[in-house]
Amino acid sequence: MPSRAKIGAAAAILALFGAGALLIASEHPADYRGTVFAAGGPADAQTLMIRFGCATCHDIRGVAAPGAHVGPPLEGIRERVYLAGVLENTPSNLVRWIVDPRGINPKTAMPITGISEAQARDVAAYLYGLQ
Amino acid sequence: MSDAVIGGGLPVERPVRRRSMPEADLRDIVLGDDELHRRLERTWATPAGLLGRLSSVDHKTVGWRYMITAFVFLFLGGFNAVAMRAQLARPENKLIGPDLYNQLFTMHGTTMMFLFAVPVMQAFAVYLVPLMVGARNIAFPRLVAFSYWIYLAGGLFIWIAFLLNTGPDVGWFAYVPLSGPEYAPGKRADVWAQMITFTEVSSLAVAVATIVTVLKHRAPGMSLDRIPLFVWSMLVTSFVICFAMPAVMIASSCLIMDRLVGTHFLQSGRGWRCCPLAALVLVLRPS
Amino acid sequence: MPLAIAPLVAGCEREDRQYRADPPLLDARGAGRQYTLGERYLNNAYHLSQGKRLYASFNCRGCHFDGGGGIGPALMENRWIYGGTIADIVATIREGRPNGMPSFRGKITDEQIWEIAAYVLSMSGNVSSAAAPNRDDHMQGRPAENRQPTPPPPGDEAPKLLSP
Amino acid sequence: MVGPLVQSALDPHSPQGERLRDLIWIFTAVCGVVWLAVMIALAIAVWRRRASAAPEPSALERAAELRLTIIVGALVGMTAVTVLALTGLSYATQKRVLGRPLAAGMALLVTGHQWWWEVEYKDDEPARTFTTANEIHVPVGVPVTIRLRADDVIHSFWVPSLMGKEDLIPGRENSIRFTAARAGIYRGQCAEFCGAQHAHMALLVVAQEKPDFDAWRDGQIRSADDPNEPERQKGLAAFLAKPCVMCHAVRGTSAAARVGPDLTHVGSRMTLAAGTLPLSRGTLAAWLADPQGVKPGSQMPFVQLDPDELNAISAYLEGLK
Repeated sequence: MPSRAKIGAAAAILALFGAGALLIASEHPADYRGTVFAAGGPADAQTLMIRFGCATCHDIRGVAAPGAHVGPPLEGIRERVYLAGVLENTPSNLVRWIVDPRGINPKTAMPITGISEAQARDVAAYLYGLQ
Repeated sequence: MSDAVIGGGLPVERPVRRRSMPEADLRDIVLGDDELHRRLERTWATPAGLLGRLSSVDHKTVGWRYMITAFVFLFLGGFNAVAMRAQLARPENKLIGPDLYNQLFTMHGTTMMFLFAVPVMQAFAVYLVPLMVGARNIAFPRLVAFSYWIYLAGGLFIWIAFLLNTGPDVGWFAYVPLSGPEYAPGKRADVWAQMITFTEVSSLAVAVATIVTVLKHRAPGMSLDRIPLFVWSMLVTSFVICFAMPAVMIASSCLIMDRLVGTHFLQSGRGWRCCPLAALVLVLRPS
Repeated sequence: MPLAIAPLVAGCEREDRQYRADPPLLDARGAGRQYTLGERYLNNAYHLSQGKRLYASFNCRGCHFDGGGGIGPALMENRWIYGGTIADIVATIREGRPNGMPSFRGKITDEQIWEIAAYVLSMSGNVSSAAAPNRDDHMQGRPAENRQPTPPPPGDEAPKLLSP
Repeated sequence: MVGPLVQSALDPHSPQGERLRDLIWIFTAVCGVVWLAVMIALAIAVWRRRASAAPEPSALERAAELRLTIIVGALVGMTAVTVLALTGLSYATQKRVLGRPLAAGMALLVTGHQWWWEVEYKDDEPARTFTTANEIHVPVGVPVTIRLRADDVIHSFWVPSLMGKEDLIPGRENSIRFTAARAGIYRGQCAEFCGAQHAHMALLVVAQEKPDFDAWRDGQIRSADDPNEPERQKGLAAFLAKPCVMCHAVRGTSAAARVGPDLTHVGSRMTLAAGTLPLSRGTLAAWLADPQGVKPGSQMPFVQLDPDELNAISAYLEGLK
């Protein structure tokens, strides 16, 4: 018969595993598969960044997308001084850049994705929210 | 009758054999009980030293080793499962790449089926069946010891390969043509097929030993309808193994021949075609 | 023991699958400047087997067949008109050669050219045998006997179709 | 975009799927009852005390022995009947779902590749056949027969809300039938492990009303329009000059290879790279810029493009509606 201590230890280990699993599952980023095709589905910043391909080139926390190594990660964008090396870092400039990057810097590889200005504002707000 | 002293070993056949032997000797019925005991002790004792202990043929030792090894592999397979679950905890997780993930789940399936499920059942058979039918040891003890070592070799082989990033990545059922030479480059699928051959040889040997133990080494008076239910189940399972595993072995051998020697058992000619032998691989089909 | 471990470690590198070369690396390999980078392709089972697939896809077979040559020179032997290093072969594929070899510059990506060149070298046994891909089924001049259509037995009017 | 994605065998949208769902629930119920009975019997056996601590070996009693024999025999008989009944049910369902070829309706040919789906719409009139990829449109209420082939390894075609699985085996041809009962978008997935990117081998089945479907089909039969805007014209020129044409086809241009997906109307599809990405100009550019980063191991190679070419080609492809 196993002793109480052993049973306690086993329970503690199980609890630890459970807590770890909860921790992993709690930060559950948006999954695009169920949402991007939905008519009238959520149009939050995360879904927008998947639909317009932002998250495919850039590493953006909280957005689940296959990660290509094309653009820089967008962590801590609000601490930066210049955007893309050409613009002062202000919210309106970020929105301008997201909507029409090639209008600002014709040499950039960042495409004009067809995102509207209102949507770009949502995306910019999300990006500035990232610490 | 002095056979009782010898224990359940070989008492039944004795009168027949005695008739065919020359009168000279080899008969131990003239020996005293003490001398008999000493001789038996010497015959069945585990030799001294490391080499001696490793070459033990006692079914309890071998069965115990089998069990421990199988549970170590269970643990390793479980570790694979934990890694996979961690990857699947979030969509588009970047913890494990697709290449390593495929190796992980192939290793998980292979380990659980061929290095745990079959061997652990046979481990219990090796340990318990001789005790339950009242035999001194399992039939063909050396063969059983050999089967343990070859099982260990197979397990180490595939796990070392996995640790060196050469783990199989074609699924534990290894269908052709995905596991064939065209779509599974490198040595990964070769390692898998070779490991299958190792473990199948081992499980076949144990199955044969179990069947012979149950059918021929029962204690006097223990008729087949009086053997414990566990022994029955092991007997039936062993027969199943005897019929099923050779097919698996042939399939894995065909696979490795196709890959290494360029034969055309499982694929052929222009345009891949399911040849009848491919049906053997379906023995491994999970669903 | 170290002797036993060494080949295992070597095997490890062979199986490393880097699906995409980093762009600066790709550029550095232009026109045979970087001879040593060829090792990455020559000893890697994955790249060799990709090269084999591409050799068929881009119809190298049309002239060189399965290495035996025909319209183009043979690739199975060790005689090279324009040099037999992987960089030479890459240059041959990319830039073309007189008397028929077309230039594939801009038609096949650089990475794929290196993979094909590595496969071409494997035909003459110039790569690690532990990484080399299998010989092709297409090497067989005709289908194996058990694959050939069954001839109708004499006197039987309607031929039976045995193939599925 | 007609509605949310559906991907569940328990939420069928076709008569075939409904039969399978019924089968799933019948099996679950029967097996659940059996499991419960076994667990109750086990609990009784565990909790019931023995008559005495050291029982006498039971003497042979004719009546008791007979009773036990009858009980065990009955249980074995019931087990056999249950198993046979479930097997029969399973066969019957399979026969109803797959057995009879559908008389009229639409015929499709789906070919599995590593790791995408090629879809050919067959028609008696050769000019009305066309090829697309990773997206199947069907009219609601019309029986559809899909012939299944594989180009390289074994795949399995599975759209859970519409039908059961069917394998695609190289050198063989299988077929599967279904009739979409309601309009909607149904997600399907390769269900047989087929290599590195098995997980990213999805497809969408779009069930539309007949007029919508006919309009879609007429659009797909057309060749690609010539681009009008300067950027898209540059894109076409770059597309034709780059290795793209070695694998892809755009009807109406000189690109006519059949190795990769047909791109004639790629802009009209909802997904890119077999369900890996939603299709938009941004995702097209990302996919062109680094296919091996998005889908490691896929057959789409990394092509070096300068930013202008990248933008021009993605603009051109997005405009291929």
